[in-house]
Amino acid sequence: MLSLNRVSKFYKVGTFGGKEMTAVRDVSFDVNEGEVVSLIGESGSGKTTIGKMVLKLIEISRGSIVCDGTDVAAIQGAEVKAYYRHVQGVFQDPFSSYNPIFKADRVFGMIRSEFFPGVPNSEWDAKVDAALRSVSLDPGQVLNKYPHQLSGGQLQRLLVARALLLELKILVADEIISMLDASTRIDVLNLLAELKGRGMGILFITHDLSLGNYISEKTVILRRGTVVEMGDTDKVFGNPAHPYTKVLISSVPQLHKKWADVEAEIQARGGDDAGTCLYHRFYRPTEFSGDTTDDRPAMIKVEDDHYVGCFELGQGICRV
Amino acid sequence: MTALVNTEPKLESPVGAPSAVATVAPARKGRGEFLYFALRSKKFLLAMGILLVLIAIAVLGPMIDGTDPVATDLLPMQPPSTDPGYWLGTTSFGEDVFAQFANGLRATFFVGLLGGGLAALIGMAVGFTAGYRGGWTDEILNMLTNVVLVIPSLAVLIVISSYLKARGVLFEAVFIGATSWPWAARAIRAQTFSLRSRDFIDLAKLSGRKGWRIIVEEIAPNMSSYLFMTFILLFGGAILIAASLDFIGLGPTGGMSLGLMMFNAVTYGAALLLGYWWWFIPPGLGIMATVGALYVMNVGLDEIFNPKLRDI
Amino acid sequence: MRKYFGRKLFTYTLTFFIAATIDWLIPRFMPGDPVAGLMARQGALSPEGAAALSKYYNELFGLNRPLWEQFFGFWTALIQGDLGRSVFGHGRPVAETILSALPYTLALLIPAILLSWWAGNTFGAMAARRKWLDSAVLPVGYILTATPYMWLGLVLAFVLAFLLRIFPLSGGYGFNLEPSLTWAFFVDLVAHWMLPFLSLFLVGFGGWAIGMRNMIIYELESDYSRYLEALGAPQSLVRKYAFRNAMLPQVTGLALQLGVIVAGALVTEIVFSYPGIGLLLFNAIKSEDYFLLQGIFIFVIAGVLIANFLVDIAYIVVDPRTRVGMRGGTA
Amino acid sequence: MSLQVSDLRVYYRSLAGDVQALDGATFSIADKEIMGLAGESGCGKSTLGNSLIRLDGRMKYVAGSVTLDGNKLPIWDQRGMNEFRFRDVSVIPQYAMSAMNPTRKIGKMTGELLESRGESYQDIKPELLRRLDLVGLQQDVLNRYPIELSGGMKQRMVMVISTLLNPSLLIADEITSALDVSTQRAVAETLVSFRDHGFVKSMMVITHDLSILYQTADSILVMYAGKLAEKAPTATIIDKPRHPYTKMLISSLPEVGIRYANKKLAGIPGSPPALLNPPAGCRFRARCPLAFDKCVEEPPFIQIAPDHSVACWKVTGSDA
Repeated sequence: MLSLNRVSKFYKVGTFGGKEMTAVRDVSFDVNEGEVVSLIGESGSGKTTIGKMVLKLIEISRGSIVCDGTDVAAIQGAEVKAYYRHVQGVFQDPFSSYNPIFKADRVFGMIRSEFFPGVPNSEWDAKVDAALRSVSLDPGQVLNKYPHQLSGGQLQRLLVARALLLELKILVADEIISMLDASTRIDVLNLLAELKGRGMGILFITHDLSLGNYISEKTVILRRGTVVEMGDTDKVFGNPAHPYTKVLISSVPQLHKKWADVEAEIQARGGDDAGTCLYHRFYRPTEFSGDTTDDRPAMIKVEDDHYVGCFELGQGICRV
Repeated sequence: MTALVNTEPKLESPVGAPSAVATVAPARKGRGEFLYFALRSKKFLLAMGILLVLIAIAVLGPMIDGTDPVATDLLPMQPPSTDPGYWLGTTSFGEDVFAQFANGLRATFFVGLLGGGLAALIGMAVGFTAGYRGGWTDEILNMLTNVVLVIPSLAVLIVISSYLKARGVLFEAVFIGATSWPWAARAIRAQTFSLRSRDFIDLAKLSGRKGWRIIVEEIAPNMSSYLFMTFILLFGGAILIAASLDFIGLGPTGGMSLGLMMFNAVTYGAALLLGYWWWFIPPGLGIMATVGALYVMNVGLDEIFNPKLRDI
Repeated sequence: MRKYFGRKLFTYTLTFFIAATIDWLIPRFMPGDPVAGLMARQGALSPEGAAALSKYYNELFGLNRPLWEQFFGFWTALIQGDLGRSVFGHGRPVAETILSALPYTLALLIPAILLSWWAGNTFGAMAARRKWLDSAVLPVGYILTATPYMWLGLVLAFVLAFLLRIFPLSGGYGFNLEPSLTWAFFVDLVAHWMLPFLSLFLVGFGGWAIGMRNMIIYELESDYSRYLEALGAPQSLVRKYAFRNAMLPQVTGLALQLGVIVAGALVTEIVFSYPGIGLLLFNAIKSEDYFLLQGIFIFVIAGVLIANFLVDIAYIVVDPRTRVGMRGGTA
Repeated sequence: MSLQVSDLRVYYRSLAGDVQALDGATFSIADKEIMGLAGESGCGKSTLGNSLIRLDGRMKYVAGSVTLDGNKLPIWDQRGMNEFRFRDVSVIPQYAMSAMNPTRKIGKMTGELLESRGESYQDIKPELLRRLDLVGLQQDVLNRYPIELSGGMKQRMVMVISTLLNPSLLIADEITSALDVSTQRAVAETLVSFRDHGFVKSMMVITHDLSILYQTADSILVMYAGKLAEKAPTATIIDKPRHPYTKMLISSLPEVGIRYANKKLAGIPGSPPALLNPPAGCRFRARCPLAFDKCVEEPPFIQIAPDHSVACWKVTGSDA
């Protein structure tokens, strides 16, 4: 449904755009109906940039993003609005997502005035009511309130409800629970899982491996703008091929396993070849110019539904 | 006009201009809260009181008194007394100082409102556009701002004014407005920059909203207190520039202003040499009181809008 | 570093170019015929005199030549330091007239700017977070900074010169003295300098004191201050750091205020008939000496730009971070 | 016993009245103990941490006592506390990234700080260099400005500075929350090594992240809405918690290996009470599935096993 094909983002920096900085390089993956894809990376990995490119909030420098046959880079004006009817986002900070001086339900009002200008009041109210109930919110408790009168969890649910008012196909959820309290965040996460049950595709952006692991069918691991490993969640977590993935998995603090134990486990599973770049078993370094505009795939297949990128692009561990 | 502005991003102005930190994230609970704190802010009430008295003199003074400020039919060189027509004494030409003062105060408020208002509008237009659009637009507008910022506006005004034979208050206000906006533009640009990256702006775009509506409906209301305080500072600044211009003798031709009173007193009346203090003290005092009250009000407002600065 | 200065120099050059162009444009594009206007203000002239003067003005402005040629000529003359001749100065070259007044203005401006900045900052820093001092400095600061320069000058002159006769009322030195390198002349010079200096100093002082007070409160609440306090550092160290950091925006503030201070100096000189550029300007306006007027404009702009550049250099000296950023810090 | 806190109450002054952010805390930390202090935002954990070293402007000491190594700490007295700060109690603040004066070279700042406390920088410098080496910083950092260091480097630098005088108690306030997974682990392990090297005698690690505490802490104290809920050795808290809040909180946390498809986690419904005039009795009772009539009375924080204390009527018995 949503398909990214060798998407890159370069920024001009310096006074008159003298230098170029790469934020995202050659990222390709798909998000299908009823599927959660988690995009996992640390700060500076480019995960948020990818989310914003999908939402057409920033330009795509190279490559293409296609959603149901619509080329995101090419659309303009009314077409963008039509695109937003199907593709929406929810962001990290619930308090920054609301204009603090207006009531929180103004986010619904904006959707109404832009997308449903002719809808009569009663019909609209029913629609809002249904959307709120589907995110387990009591309309009486959340309507007509200012953002600071609501909790972070309520605010994020409201934003999901806002997206549900449209004919949503893809939801970009960028770190939407990282600022919520532990005791309530899991419920918002479960809500996303329920949405996929309704056939939506969800791009779940997070820095937290355990969250990605919990909710997603597919996992994409990013480092400094490039995909280092991706594929079926069980395969990526169960049989990590890229050294960076291994480092991540062994450093995420777990609740019932100490760091040292996790590390030992990964070692035991044959971590010896951590330095062998799988990519270059297929493409010898002499052939590899570093120029990624060639039509060679950015990733190679480890097993079905499991791909890994060059170790070198993932920062200098390539030993081939 | 002195150390008014400082466009460092953290604190916008030494003279208590809005502190950027809090105005961007106002813990607003509606108008009720504003009134609640406003009525408890001594600074705000004091400043408001002084301004109201001055406005009353400017508005009602000429209406009640009715004396022509440039009529020379009174006894000249009279010090202030309780006699009607001589409340603030007379000039060496036999004009009524009080009538001049009340009329001059009118002109002062007019220049301040119009000049400050215009500067605020230009500053907003430039600041919002540069801050919201970024990129090349920002580079160019920023350059323009910096250029106008370093040119002393009084110098330009002097050269232009000296070539004009007839000058009105309106002209003066417009030119002051057209040259005194840069610091405001800079400050608003910085604020817009920080608001632009907020998620609610992205959400408005995702709701199909477009550029200027986002500025007007999402960004500007969030800085409304900041914009108002900027206007107040520009208001005070415009008054001071006008006073200087008038004092050099390039003020409005015909009509009265506080700066012109001082110009007349010093240049034609030799008031200083003769000790006619009542001629030059009131106009300057009027300017000082107006501008001072505006500055103090600004600090008061900042404390009202910004919970961090409130005394606990 | 080179890039930073390059950018600054570019802005200042552009500013000077624009300002000078405005200066050139004004007489040409003001409503009405400037020469006719000038002639009208000359008052009674014999017909021959009028014709000669008209021809003189037309040639001077070069109004009979194409615009681009006029513009080019203007710049050539400007670069050669030729600003025309002053009517008020009885035909003396404008540049020379201005240069002779310049020392007085500089003698007023430089000490007033530096001392008020220093004293204001010191006072403001002392006042911050000290209850009684703060409640005294704050209102006084606001009153001073809201005071029009010329009015403060008038008040000072009235009280200290007219009533108390401590200082002379006007002039750069006594009428009975000739400029000479004697002690008596110097004392007289200082006595005349005192009041205009004081007016400029006091207004500036108020603004800087308030600015510093607000800045330092901000710094005292910053994370590094809290950290020092959490580790039990004495107030003297915390304040020392806060003061140094609060100075930095005050340096930037100085650059922004230069135009205003210079304007203040011009009107103050008029109050005291102090023979600097301000008084020259006043006389130029009164006698409609446009060459002088425009020459002063160019001088003031150039002065402000140079001063701005000096402040930029000073900022780099005081803020280590700019130097680090420029040599490309390793993040 | 290194630290003993008894019935400590610290409130926040606000316009509407006092916020009872820390309402009666009694616990102790033994020599060599790393105690984790966990809880959600607004539960009072940072208030507790701050009150042991420096009350900020809006915090008000109400009651209670703090004893460190047999000395009573005058925590209500800003000047009186100065003697103990740095030498006896020290802190790695939440804002470690911005804790150093931006316009002073780090070495110079450290020297001035030490001299101002009557210590000789020259005497301490060899030890300072050794510790820099230990945390993987080059000696050269002392000649740099904070802006020249990365976030992680600044954090490590502050860790070294704060512990230079070998304090008896170190408070580490949310120091891992802003970090990436891979740096998080390094910082947490460095903390433990500081204790092992004897740079600090005991430690209080404040965080909202229980899994980090599982990796580092010897014991965990869980707070809820300004009160202590449960304190026990780490393994006990994670594997056999007794307080209903602790139980529900831990069972809501996703971990690598737990998938929505296989095991749906649940959060705790509701939200904590406002601490301005909080309700009497157990503050968790509105969200607690076990709540019964006794819960309107305040449950005492009672030891139910060696080193294991709980504040819950269901656990301690209603006649306790």
